Amino acid sequence: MQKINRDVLIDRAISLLNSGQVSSVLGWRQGEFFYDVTPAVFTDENDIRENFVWNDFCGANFSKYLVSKTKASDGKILVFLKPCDTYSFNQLLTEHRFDREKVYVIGIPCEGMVDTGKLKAQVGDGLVSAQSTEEGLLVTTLYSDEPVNVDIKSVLAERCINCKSKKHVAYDELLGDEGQIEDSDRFDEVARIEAMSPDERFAFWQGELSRCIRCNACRDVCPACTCEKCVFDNPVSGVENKAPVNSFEEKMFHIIRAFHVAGRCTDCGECSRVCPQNIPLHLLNRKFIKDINGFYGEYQAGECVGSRAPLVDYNLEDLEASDVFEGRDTQ
Amino acid sequence: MQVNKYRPLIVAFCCNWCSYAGADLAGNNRLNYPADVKIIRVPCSCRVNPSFVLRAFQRGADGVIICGCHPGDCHYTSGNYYTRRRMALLFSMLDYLGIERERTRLEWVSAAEGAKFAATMNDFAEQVAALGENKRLEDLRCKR
Amino acid sequence: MNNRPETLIPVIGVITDVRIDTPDVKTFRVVTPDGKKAFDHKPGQCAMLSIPGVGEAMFSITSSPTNTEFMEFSIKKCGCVTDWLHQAEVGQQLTIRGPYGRPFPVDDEFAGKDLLFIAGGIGLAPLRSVINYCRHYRDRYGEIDIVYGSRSSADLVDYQEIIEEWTKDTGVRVHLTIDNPEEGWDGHVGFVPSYVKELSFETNKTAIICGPPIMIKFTLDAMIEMGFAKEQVYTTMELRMKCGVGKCGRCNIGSKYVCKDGPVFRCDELSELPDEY
Amino acid sequence: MIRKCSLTKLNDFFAAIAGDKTLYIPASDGAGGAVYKKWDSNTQYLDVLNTVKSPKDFFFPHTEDLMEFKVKGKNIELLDIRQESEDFVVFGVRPCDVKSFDILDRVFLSEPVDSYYASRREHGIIISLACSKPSETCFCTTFDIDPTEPEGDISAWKTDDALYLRANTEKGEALMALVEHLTEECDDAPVVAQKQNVKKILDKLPLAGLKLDVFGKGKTEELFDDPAWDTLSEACLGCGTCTFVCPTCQCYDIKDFDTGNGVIRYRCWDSCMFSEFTKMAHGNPRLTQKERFRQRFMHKLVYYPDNNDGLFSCVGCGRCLAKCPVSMNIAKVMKKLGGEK
Repeated sequence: MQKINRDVLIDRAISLLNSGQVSSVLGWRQGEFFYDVTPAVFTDENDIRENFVWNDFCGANFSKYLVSKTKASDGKILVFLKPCDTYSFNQLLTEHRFDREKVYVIGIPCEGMVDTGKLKAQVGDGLVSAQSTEEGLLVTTLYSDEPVNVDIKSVLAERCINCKSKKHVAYDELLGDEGQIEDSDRFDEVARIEAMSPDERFAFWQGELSRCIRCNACRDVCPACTCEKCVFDNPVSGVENKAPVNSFEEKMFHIIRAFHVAGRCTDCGECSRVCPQNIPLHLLNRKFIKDINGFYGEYQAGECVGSRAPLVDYNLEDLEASDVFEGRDTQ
Repeated sequence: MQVNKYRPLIVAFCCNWCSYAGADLAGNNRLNYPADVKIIRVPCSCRVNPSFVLRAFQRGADGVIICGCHPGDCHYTSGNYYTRRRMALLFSMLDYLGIERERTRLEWVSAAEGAKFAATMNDFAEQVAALGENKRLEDLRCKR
Repeated sequence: MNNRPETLIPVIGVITDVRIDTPDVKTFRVVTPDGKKAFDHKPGQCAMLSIPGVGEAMFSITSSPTNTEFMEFSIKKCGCVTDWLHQAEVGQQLTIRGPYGRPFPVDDEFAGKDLLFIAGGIGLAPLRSVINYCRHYRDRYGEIDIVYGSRSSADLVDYQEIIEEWTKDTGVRVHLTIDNPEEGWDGHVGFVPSYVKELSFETNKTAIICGPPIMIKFTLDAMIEMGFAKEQVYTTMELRMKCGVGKCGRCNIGSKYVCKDGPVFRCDELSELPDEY
Repeated sequence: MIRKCSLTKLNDFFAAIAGDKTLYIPASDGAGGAVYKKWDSNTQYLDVLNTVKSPKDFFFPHTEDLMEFKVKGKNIELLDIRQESEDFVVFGVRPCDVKSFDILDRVFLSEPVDSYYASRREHGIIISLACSKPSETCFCTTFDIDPTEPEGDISAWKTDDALYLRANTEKGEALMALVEHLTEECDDAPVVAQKQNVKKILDKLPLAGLKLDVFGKGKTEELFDDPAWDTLSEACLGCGTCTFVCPTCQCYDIKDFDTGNGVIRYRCWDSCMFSEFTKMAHGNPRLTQKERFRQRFMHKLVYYPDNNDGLFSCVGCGRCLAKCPVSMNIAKVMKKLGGEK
């Protein structure tokens, strides 16, 4: 259950809208079911009262929308950001992707978001309703006579289980309590893969990446992917392709995409959330983050505005490429 | 005489200001290095985008080596420092995906180091030859 | 399998002549390797030309169907495929498939009518096949007026043919115009839409317009003002295409596919479609 | 006439078919989803409602090579690499997906026939499977599809203990002969019972009342400039998820790949949601995501019906509802434009 109630958000949004401080509100719109919320721009008080939602299914990170929405709007935009979203927000500001003056940020605490896939795996298909309780969710389905009690921890998204920070690194106003940078086990899975033999690693990634359908959802949702024209869409780039023709193309796309955001990826986990094939794409990004931390010192993208990303920086004493594998002799 | 001995195809990206001249020097000094090494001249080692490395593998390379100026000697002051970080991360990522780490290398070779150039290429070619054909980053279409 | 017909599989063509028309337009003559015309077509139809490895693109066939020996394509240099074609030499092979699209109704609606052709720039390319078809069967049509404008005299496509052949035909009047005055040009100067108005044609003519979208728009406005009905005016469209047969799904305007329901549209048909072209 | 095969013999049933023809069945993709896999004795049948990707792949693959060229100097040699498809069987195709083949047929089998598609279609044998547990995302009934009465060469119903089979076509009859020793004649009471149960669920589905009134033939003018497109499309990322999981999306791109020793011309799925879908040298008629978003839904709900006697190009399988990264989908579009929300 989220600590802040939807009504608190709605009241703030409406009062800011009515006072003219903001001209629109970027928030989550109720869908057909309890879980399919859509990012939306609200400008109308009644619309907000009726359709604005804040619950355990509001996973979408709004930061990237600010790039296009601030361009399209003359007035200020109110945006609600969860702690992990604020990192993407800062990173986009660092890269001068939108005008900070046009945004009013309300930070909201987050208790983690539910992965609907996990929920379905647990209670079965045919989800009808879900009610948040102290410990979890009370879910009804088309095929169960009684509501099923679901432990929230068992259905949280991977990125929320391994939440790196509940601290807001950017806001104009904070609702509720400020959180802390968390001790997270987010690199454990990376370490587990590193510990495999090369053959196992190859088989693991071959299996995962071969499911890719090249829908580009990971790229299009990624707050770090804000190029006007992606190399993979550009016919003269030499690497343009829109089909997972074979295992090479699948690897090419995902390696290069992860590399392009290396050092700028805040580990918000949107790529894995949106992947229709459930490819654990965050494990590629986290590998880069882990390596960067290990090779060049701890660095968290988006922690502060204006920091220099590790790949556009260097030290005279940097590790040599040949020393990368030192101490890692799994062959 | 052994026929059809497997010969690896090696792509070497060489910086125009150092290792490319180093290769020249190796040639002038009649130093041998394998003919399987195909040199691509780049204005600076930092011109080598990670996608170039992958493209080389796609097009049939069995090993890719990037040669640049020694740290501190970059013609553009700092290009090779960026290369160092990029390639360290890229090589580590390729390894993470289960691609043999011996297929990639970054070396600093100056224009005066013809001997080092030849030795590096000999060593790298041998290392790659020991691995055999690149199967993990191949594009079967290019082998038709 | 190989006995199943497949429209996506082209035939090989050879460029047998390259004519430089303007600084950015060249006309290519294409035949099959054994010297024949690749296929028959009707005026206004298109063909897919491709260079393997570069890409495939749709071009209108500029030569008249009455030419049974070869096909010609007037091509402006503006993208990947056209850039490549512009550096191609005589003898270069390419692939060609077609013909695609609905042709101009030269044997039905046009028959017996006075025809007014209006073209701007490279817009003459698709009209040239109709004009030459009508000239060939001169007795089937009434008077023919051709208004053709371009940025400058150097940009007039097929200038030679216009001067040496078209103007000498009986009952064919050619009205040339260029956008800006230049030395040695004693013809009309001005944009096509206003020139059309100046010429104040009888409104019983059937008109065929092709050119840049903005020119078509203003010319059409001018003609409606002059008293033409949309039903009298034809134009030909162009959108991105991949298959040429209404399957790849990208050249639609509303529910019409330009590749198979067009490229020739009557303006009243066009105004029923959504404004997305 | 209905025959049944005990579920204890399901593997023998698969083996009998696979002994004669290549067989594909839904199996786990290892990540919580399902995928059609080629059957071998290790393949475990996965009883799921829908596979992540639709079975349109079997007839209209995600990518396929069309032809090859060898280029020498100014000369081009064209190689026709087409090969007649071999007979294959797809088991477990849901009623909505079976209907999607009809929608694809009208595109690919209309003149000029697409020989690549036609060959596979002629050699494919479909064993459909009626739905016993529809999901909340299902709305096939909106498009007059009966999820309890699937089409296909053989229709199948799966109960707790048996698979009930009915051949609908000659191809189906021939396949039934292959498994005759594993099946027995039976009455259809269990099937009828299952149908009744499912009908009850169908009435309870959240999207059961989805209406089509405002869509269909000749509705372009009413719908094209509807202001709702602005708000509907505002969250759209422009990715191709909906398109690529959709059983009826059929747009494709033709591209050339230079292998270094020849050129392969291949075809791959394309999406009208992609920014460069209609991009030309001189510009793009669909400049913003709104136009591209509108195109996809107008195509399914208006343009396709315009060209195909009112048939809609959506089968209500619910894949896009489940997979869209921003949860914007055809059901929401239909409700909004229908004035419901």
